[in-house]
Amino acid sequence: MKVVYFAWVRERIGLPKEDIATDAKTVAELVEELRAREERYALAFSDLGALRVAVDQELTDFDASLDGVQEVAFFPPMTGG
Amino acid sequence: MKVVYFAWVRERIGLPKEDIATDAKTVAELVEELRAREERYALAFSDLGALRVAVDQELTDFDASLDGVQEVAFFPPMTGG
Amino acid sequence: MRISVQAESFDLGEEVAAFSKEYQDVGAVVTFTGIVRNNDSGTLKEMLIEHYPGMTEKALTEIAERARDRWNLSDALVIHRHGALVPGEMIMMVATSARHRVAAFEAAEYLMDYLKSRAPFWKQEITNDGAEWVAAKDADEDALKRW
Amino acid sequence: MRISVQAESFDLGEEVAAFSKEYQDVGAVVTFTGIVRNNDSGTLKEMLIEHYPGMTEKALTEIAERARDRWNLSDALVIHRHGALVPGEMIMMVATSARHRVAAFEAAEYLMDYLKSRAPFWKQEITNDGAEWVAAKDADEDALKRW
Repeated sequence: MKVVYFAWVRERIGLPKEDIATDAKTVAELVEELRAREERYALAFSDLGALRVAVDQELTDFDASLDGVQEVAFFPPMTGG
Repeated sequence: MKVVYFAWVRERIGLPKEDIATDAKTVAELVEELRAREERYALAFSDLGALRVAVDQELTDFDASLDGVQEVAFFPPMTGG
Repeated sequence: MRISVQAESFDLGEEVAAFSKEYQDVGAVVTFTGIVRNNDSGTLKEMLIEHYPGMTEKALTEIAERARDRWNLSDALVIHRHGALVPGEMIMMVATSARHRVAAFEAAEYLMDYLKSRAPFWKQEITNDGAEWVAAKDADEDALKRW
Repeated sequence: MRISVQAESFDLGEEVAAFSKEYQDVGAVVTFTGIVRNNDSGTLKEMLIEHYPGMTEKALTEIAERARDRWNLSDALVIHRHGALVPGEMIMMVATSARHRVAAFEAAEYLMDYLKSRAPFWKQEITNDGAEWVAAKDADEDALKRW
């Protein structure tokens, strides 16, 4: 599964994207796996309220299923316009 | 006093402006004088609710004073934009 | 602040470009352009716009100054044509610039709402059936209550 | 309907002129332009705009389609830049055209409100003190409740 990061999430984790092999069934489970990896992940995912997630380029919630999903993205609230 | 007419008020009265010597103290008194003149004036001023008035180029009410006024304008509700 | 009452057409692109050229503490520019729309049966030949020379300029200036003061605008522009126009032609435009988007939007809507019912213009539609004065809409008068 | 996500600058005047060229049953055109505004102390050197290629275009298209359907727009345009911009530069614009002014205004405000909080862009401000991510505002999230 391709996992991508933007803005300060990208900066904290230290890379813009990576391929991750996971059995996580939901975004929340994937977040738990990432948090357990290393301090920089734990830091990036320390406050889910400050994060947004997109699954296959659609905004969704942390309880979204990862069934058949190819790309998950984590980022702060958007500031367009 | 200069009296000017616009849109269908001008059409009904048949002229765009005229000089009128009057002792009317208010717009309403001037309207009464005009109505008494001729049928075309009576027709133009038959429904004051469908008319607007400006005194010296400022929108006002029919009870406005004519003291020191140089120009009175009668017209239908405006349709700008 | 520029107010223009004119018979000539205007170039929206050029006006917008000129209006947006000088930035000082501006984050948002809003423009509105009014266009002669054909009637539902497509029979409109011409729209004649009559106005009250002298009062028109005064009324537009007052409306624009009130908008500028209320929303702390950096600038405002009003162009309104009079005379004979055909469907598709631009009748008028307003532009507002401000620090933030809400101020620029609200000020432009305020300008439009007041232009509709408080600037001395009258429209007449010419079709094969003759000429008819456009009646003021209650909705346009009601729109002023918002402000 | 045109959606463009681009690094290059755009010419507001030309875009507006092109957008307003084809009139079919249009009485009102509204445009909004967002400009890089300096901070209060005037120390902003650059604004860096990051985005999510692929998702950005999808999100903008969805937002514009929803606006078009809801207000029965004749047309809509969204241009949004990414990359490094300096104060005074135009970041983005939207344009809407409709039969009546209220629809054109509301649709443009809807586009802006959704662009602010639902299109995957992130802004970073560069000053001599370093780089700082622009935080999303509660007011921008609240603005969506209107719709």
